Amino acid sequence: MKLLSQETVRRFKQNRNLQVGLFLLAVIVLTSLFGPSLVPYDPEELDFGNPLLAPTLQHPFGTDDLGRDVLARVVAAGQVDMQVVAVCVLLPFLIGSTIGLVSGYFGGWIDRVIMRFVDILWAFPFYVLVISIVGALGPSTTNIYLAFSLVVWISFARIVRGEVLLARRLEYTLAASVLGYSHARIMLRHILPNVITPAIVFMMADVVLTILGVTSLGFLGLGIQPPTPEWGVMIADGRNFIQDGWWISLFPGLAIVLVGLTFTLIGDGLDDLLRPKA
Amino acid sequence: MSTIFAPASFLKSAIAATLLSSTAILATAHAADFRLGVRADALTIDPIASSDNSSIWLELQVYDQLVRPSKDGSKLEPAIAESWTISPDGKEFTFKLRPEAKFSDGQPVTAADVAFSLQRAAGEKSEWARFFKPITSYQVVDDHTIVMKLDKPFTPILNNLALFSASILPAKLVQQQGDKFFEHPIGSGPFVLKSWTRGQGEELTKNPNYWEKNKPSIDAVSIEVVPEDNSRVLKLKAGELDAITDVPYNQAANLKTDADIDVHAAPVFRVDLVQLNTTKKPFDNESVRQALNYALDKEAIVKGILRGNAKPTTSSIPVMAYHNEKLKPYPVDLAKAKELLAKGGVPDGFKTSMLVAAGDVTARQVASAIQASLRKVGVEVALQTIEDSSQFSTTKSGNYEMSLSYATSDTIDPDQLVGFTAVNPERANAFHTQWKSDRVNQLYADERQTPDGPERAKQFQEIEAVVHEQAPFIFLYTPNSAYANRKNVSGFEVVPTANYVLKDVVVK
Amino acid sequence: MSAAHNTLAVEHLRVTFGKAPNAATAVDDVSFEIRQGEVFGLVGESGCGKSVTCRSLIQLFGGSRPSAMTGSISFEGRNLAALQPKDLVKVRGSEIAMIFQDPMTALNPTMKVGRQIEEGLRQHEKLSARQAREKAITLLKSVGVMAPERRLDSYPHAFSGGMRQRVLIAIALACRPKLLIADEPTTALDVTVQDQILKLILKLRAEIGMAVLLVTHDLGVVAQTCDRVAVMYAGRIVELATTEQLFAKPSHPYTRALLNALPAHGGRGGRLQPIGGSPPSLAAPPPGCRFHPRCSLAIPACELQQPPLAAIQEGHSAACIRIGEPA
Amino acid sequence: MTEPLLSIHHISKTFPMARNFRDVVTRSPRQTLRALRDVSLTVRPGEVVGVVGESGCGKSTLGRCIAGLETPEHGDMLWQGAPISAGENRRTRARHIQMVFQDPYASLNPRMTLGQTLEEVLRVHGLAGDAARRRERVDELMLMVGLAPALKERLPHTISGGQRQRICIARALAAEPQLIVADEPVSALDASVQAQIINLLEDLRAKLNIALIFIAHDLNVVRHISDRVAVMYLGEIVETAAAEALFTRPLHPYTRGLLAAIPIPDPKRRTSVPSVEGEIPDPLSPPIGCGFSTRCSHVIHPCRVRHPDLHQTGEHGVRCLNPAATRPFADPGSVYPATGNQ
Amino acid sequence: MNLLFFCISRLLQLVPVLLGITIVAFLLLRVMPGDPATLMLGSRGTPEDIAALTSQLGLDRPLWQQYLSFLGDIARGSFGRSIAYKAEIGPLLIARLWPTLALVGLSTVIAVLMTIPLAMYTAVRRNGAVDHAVKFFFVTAMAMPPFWLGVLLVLPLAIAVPIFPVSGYGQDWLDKLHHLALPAFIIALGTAALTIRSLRSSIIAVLGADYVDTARAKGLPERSVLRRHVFRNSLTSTISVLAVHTSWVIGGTVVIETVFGIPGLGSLLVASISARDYPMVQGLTVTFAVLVVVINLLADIAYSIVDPRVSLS
Repeated sequence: MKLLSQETVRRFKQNRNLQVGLFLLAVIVLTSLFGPSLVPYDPEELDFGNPLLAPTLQHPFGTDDLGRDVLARVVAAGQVDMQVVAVCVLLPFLIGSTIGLVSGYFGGWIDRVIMRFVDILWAFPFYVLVISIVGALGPSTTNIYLAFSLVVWISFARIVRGEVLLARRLEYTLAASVLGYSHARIMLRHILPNVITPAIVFMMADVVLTILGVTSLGFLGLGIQPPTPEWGVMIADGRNFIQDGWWISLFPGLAIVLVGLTFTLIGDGLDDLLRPKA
Repeated sequence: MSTIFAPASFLKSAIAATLLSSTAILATAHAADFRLGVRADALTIDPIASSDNSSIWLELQVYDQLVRPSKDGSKLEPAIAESWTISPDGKEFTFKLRPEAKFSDGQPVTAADVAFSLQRAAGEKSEWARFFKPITSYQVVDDHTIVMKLDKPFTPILNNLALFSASILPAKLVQQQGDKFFEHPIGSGPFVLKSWTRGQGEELTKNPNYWEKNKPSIDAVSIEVVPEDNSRVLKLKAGELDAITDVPYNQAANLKTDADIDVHAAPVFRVDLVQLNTTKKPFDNESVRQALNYALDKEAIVKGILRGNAKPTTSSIPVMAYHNEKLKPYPVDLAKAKELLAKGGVPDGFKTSMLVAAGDVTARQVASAIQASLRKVGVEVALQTIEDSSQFSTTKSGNYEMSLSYATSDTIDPDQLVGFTAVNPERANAFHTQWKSDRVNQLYADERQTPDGPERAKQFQEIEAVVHEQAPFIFLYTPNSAYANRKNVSGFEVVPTANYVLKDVVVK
Repeated sequence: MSAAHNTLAVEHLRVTFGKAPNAATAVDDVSFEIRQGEVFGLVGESGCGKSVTCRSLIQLFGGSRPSAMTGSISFEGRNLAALQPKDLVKVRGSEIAMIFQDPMTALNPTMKVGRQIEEGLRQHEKLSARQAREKAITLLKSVGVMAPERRLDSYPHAFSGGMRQRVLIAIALACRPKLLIADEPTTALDVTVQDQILKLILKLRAEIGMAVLLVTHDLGVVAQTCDRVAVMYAGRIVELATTEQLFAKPSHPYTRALLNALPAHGGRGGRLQPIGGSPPSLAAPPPGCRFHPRCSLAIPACELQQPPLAAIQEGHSAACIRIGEPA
Repeated sequence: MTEPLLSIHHISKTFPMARNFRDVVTRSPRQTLRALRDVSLTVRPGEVVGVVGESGCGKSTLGRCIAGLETPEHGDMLWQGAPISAGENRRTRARHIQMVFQDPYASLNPRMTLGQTLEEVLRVHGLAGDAARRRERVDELMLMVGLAPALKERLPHTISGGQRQRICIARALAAEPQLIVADEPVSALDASVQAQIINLLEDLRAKLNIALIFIAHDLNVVRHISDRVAVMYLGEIVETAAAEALFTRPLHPYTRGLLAAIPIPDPKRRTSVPSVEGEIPDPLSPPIGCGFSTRCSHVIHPCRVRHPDLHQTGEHGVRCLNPAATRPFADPGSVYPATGNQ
Repeated sequence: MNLLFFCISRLLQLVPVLLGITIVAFLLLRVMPGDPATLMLGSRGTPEDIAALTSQLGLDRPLWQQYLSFLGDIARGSFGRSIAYKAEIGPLLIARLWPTLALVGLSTVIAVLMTIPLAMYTAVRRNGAVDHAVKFFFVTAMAMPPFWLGVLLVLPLAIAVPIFPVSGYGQDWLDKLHHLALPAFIIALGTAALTIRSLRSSIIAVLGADYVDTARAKGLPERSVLRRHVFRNSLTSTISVLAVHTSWVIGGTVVIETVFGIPGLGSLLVASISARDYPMVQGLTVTFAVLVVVINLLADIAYSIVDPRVSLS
């Protein structure tokens, strides 16, 4: 299987979305990795002497009402949030794609049962289900993973299944069947590589949805629990100071927008890059 | 290629339309004389089914009780009962009702209504039955006289009769209508509940039959539910509200700078503390518990987080009747703390964890400060946030080491909080610390049978001293309740039992 | 016929897509004329530029617009290439009509068939709703749709491919155009239906007296339908002749190779003679004659220059430097 | 006459149509699309059998049943006299029967190089021994279909349609089958490339004695390559005969109409009347009698009420109740010599 | 007639989905830790009280019996009794339904009003300056957390220049509209980001469709081509996008209602979860799911009106 053909390289060179997206991703990853050691403040250190300082050179993002450095907290929160988002996206991707592949390939009653179930879960709004599950089980990182996995896999399952239904009728799949290949081989080698692209592209969009979801949970107090810095919690905490400490809420929000923008660009770019040309 | 829409002009007209509609709306005046913003909506208006503040405070506007706390929380004053007498053995209470007291539908309040309401409050469906069960018989002497008898003396009973759950309801209507009564409740309080939009708030109108002369001063009140602290403040500033309760401490200073707004801090009967699970090591050791109290810089927390809106406390009983003035809060003394830790067998400190209510911003900040403070004596505290509503059941089950919490008093008598935070076994096994002092238990039993007076004061003061000394808690502070109103409002007050009073409000 | 005046004269048409270095000249210096009332065939393999040529005439390029288009398109005395868009719109549908290859996609799926026919009529002839409807019924009848009154209120999905192509012909002929451009109108259809449609076009051509530009890849269709024909290869016309001349004496090596590659209509005739290789990329065509890499007659000179169309006899010309030589 | 390689006896295949709510309310029975109706066919070793018909006539379904992509409901299929059971091992069948599809652009896994595509067949079926031997065999196969082995590193989208179709043929050959079902293998290709593929198929047949079922709508191509031809209409075979016999002496009115509808590349012979009027009836509700009765110019009353059987005269079978209508038919090919061949 | 059959058949198809929804909501609440009876009684409950309440709530019965009685409650429109409100849930839900519907409806209207002109303009003038600006703006808007926008926009739009109220829901309908405008606009930004993208690309696709060339070949002016042929055919995919997204928006009310203090279902859900009001959460999840189902049904019907092929197949 050849992924980086010359063609791909050429298309990458023309792909401004992907280039900018990957650059921003690199910035985000590097900041999460090395940021905490570069910012000279402890994100959890209270400093009652310096509350609500506006952004200055000392505190580029200012300080919050307890005198904590907002930059240090934004960076530390980034680590936490990105880690949670990564798990919350990858787990459903793996689960959903597998179920979609099996359901679409074998069809029949397996497919009908799975799709009925998907239809039912689909009716519950994302936030309602996630909040109910997290609320029910209690706010913890594991429960957030669980809630997102339980809810989001259906999107991947639907996408992959739809693609599989198309690919199953394509002639290279028929040819593989006529050639007597095993179902596993047909699914994994012939169908999967050709149907996974939309799921990967959606995974990028899902990162955006997930970061909004995770931070919303934090904002509502149902997410990652303080004092662990978390962007949603920071925005919620900053609400009370919106007039005399707007920076407390502003910067974590900008961080979320940056992540969202990054993955939207990567998603668009991957869509261009991976969609096989006829 | 031509276009069929011009987006720019579309946007312009949309903005124009929005502006027009908003000015039109700003011109419409509110019907109510007084608009109060509160944090949460009432859940019910049935006094015996209420346990949340919002419901209680609403009920206090609509219903009346036999007696009520004075505004300063120092004593009880007559309400529907214009006078009462207590037999020398403390087992018989005789109440004389005001002849002019009437329900909002014009019917007089009778002794039968009182008997019915209190029996209901002590009944099976009541969540507050234990507060009234000591009364064993009701004797309606005439329409305006009722005698209640107890098997044995029970001093706190009078205070219990001032509770919202002892509200006097019209017996006939409640019997006729059952639960439906509370859809359009009738009371003898200063206001009538005109309408209630769930989640949004209530409209109150003046009760024309209220017994207190010339009260209330205003005709109508709207209570608007604004859950977000900041929104409530902003709405007050914007003039969308006339007064608000629960001003966040960190906003109070800023709000004071607004020339149109008065900010108040009312001391309330609440004490914030850290429960220490004395069944777990090393909290079983008194020296360790004292050490923690010495290590904690309460002043810094009060100043940095509560912006001065609190006072450090000496025990688990807030400053209220019978307070022990001689006690002083534990000072910050790290050397002493270390010494005590060593004495307790943990010279290098220890690792532990503390429960914090997830939804309470201030609590989370205080927890961070406690964490930072205790670190200085080698005690590493891992914060463990917990859903607000399950904190109580978790500490009750004993599955915790430290827990940041608070206790409030519904009455002006310290009996309730002593029973709750210091006595074991009793309702809460010393607020789930499982700390036990036979002396305190004895004093508690005595105080309940001792009539009000210096004798009872001594008993309470000794209880406080024991609690202070043996420190089953880290004592933090007793906070003020911050509230604010626009300058054209006067008479709006939050009283020590934390409820607001509307009957004296005047809007200029 | 030869005395009749030209309905359309295309000169030095050149259409380029994309920007350098990936620019592809789909149509390169193409000139031809279509006479009044004749059926002119444009034949060639896929990607040879025949579709682009006919779409250029009324500048309808579907999703992809060309980056450059030069040359003149003289229609009834006007140069369509130089016309303002709003004037070109007036020519479309009223004087020049067009039908497309795939009848399954050429009708608006969300509009009733009747409205789609009436639309053009109301646009050009300012008919009232009732008049337009009556005319639409007549039109549908004339293209052989049964029960037209009822069919007018159906949506396209209720029609078969052949019926849709009839509807598209009705739409095209609604305003009795002077030129009908038919871009592979039967490629997507079954052979019996293709037969019906081609014959319908010929019949209506006779009734209306319009000229027809028929684009096809099928030499059989050309033989059965066209009066004159141009053979295109890699964006250029390589041979231009009357149909009789072309089949009697195919002159360009490509035309000959194309005819030889067909399985003989008359039985099982030994080996076919395919053309080796595959058509060149339009972005980087070979130097000189574009056919020379595949041509069995190629000589080194073929690589040097692009041969112009040279007359062989009256009305017959071919673009090959070896034309004069004995075959 | 040798033992048939494949013989099919009276197979049928129906596809149930989804029933919508309206059908349930009106209690209309579940509609079924009868894609194949009572089709019989034999293929001998090395023989080319052409199957022709217009879209929707069932010719592709027939090919897919033979290749094992569909399972017929009724009838038997015998491979060298032994029945092919429904649950037969797909691997065994793959070694007997292979298939080449219409669309060369969709027939190759776009993410596998040509070499990988071919090698996979060898590996799965354990052919050609070790890896080195497999690589050699891949080169051999590519040469066999006229492609330079250097192309094997390429991905499908970088080669032309004709080259792809060659790879598809090579892939089928890799399994060393005795029968290849070719479903419209050249209709997506340009005329010049079509001829290359047809020649290739003929060469392979000659060299390897592989039998071919050649499904197409282009009668000229079918006539060129086939030994025998079956004409299908509405899911059934309406006429079957040796290729020459069928094209020179067609008996069924539909076959004759079909032949007449082919545009002859000769401008001297033109007609102005369409050869067959009307269109194929709705396959969900085919006519009760003869399927072609709605369009047949020789229709007589029984045609509309009685379904004709396939009437066999020697090698030549025809499904028509009114063979009397079959007047002498002049083979256009015999009168007008092919213009293309000089 | 076809449309009627279509609607009825879609309604019938909903029955199993609705049943499934109740099962999921029911089970979801049964896996929650903690004991409702203990929570209801709070600190004052004795073990006897708790046992009594448990049996009163039916929590000691087998799961299937509890489910059946839950179904019975739903059939009576009550959903059982709220622990926090100590009242029938049905009427509480109805009262909270309208603000949420109004918010979702208004935001959809705003989104559609933004989408149609911007999508058409950018599709026709693609790769122009406006196209790039719109794309950048909405890609960014999509990544903006609505709660953050809500927190930030209050400063300029409700305090500095008091165009909009800070929070709340208002009294009469005009006042309500005024209160909902800002939150609805914030939701609409996210919706429009998706629908503009979708509509723009389907317009571009349709612009390249054969039938559009057919229409142009008829000599229709570009305006008419766009209006009659392009627009309607572009709508289908956008309707689906909008429908799918509406379910997201309905869920999003949970957050935005909390930010703006709108007394709708969303803020009730958050409050009920922190109050551990299990029956209320159960009723809310069912209500939310039914809302989504109904909206998808409406979208299907709209789809079948736009595209006549749908109702026939």
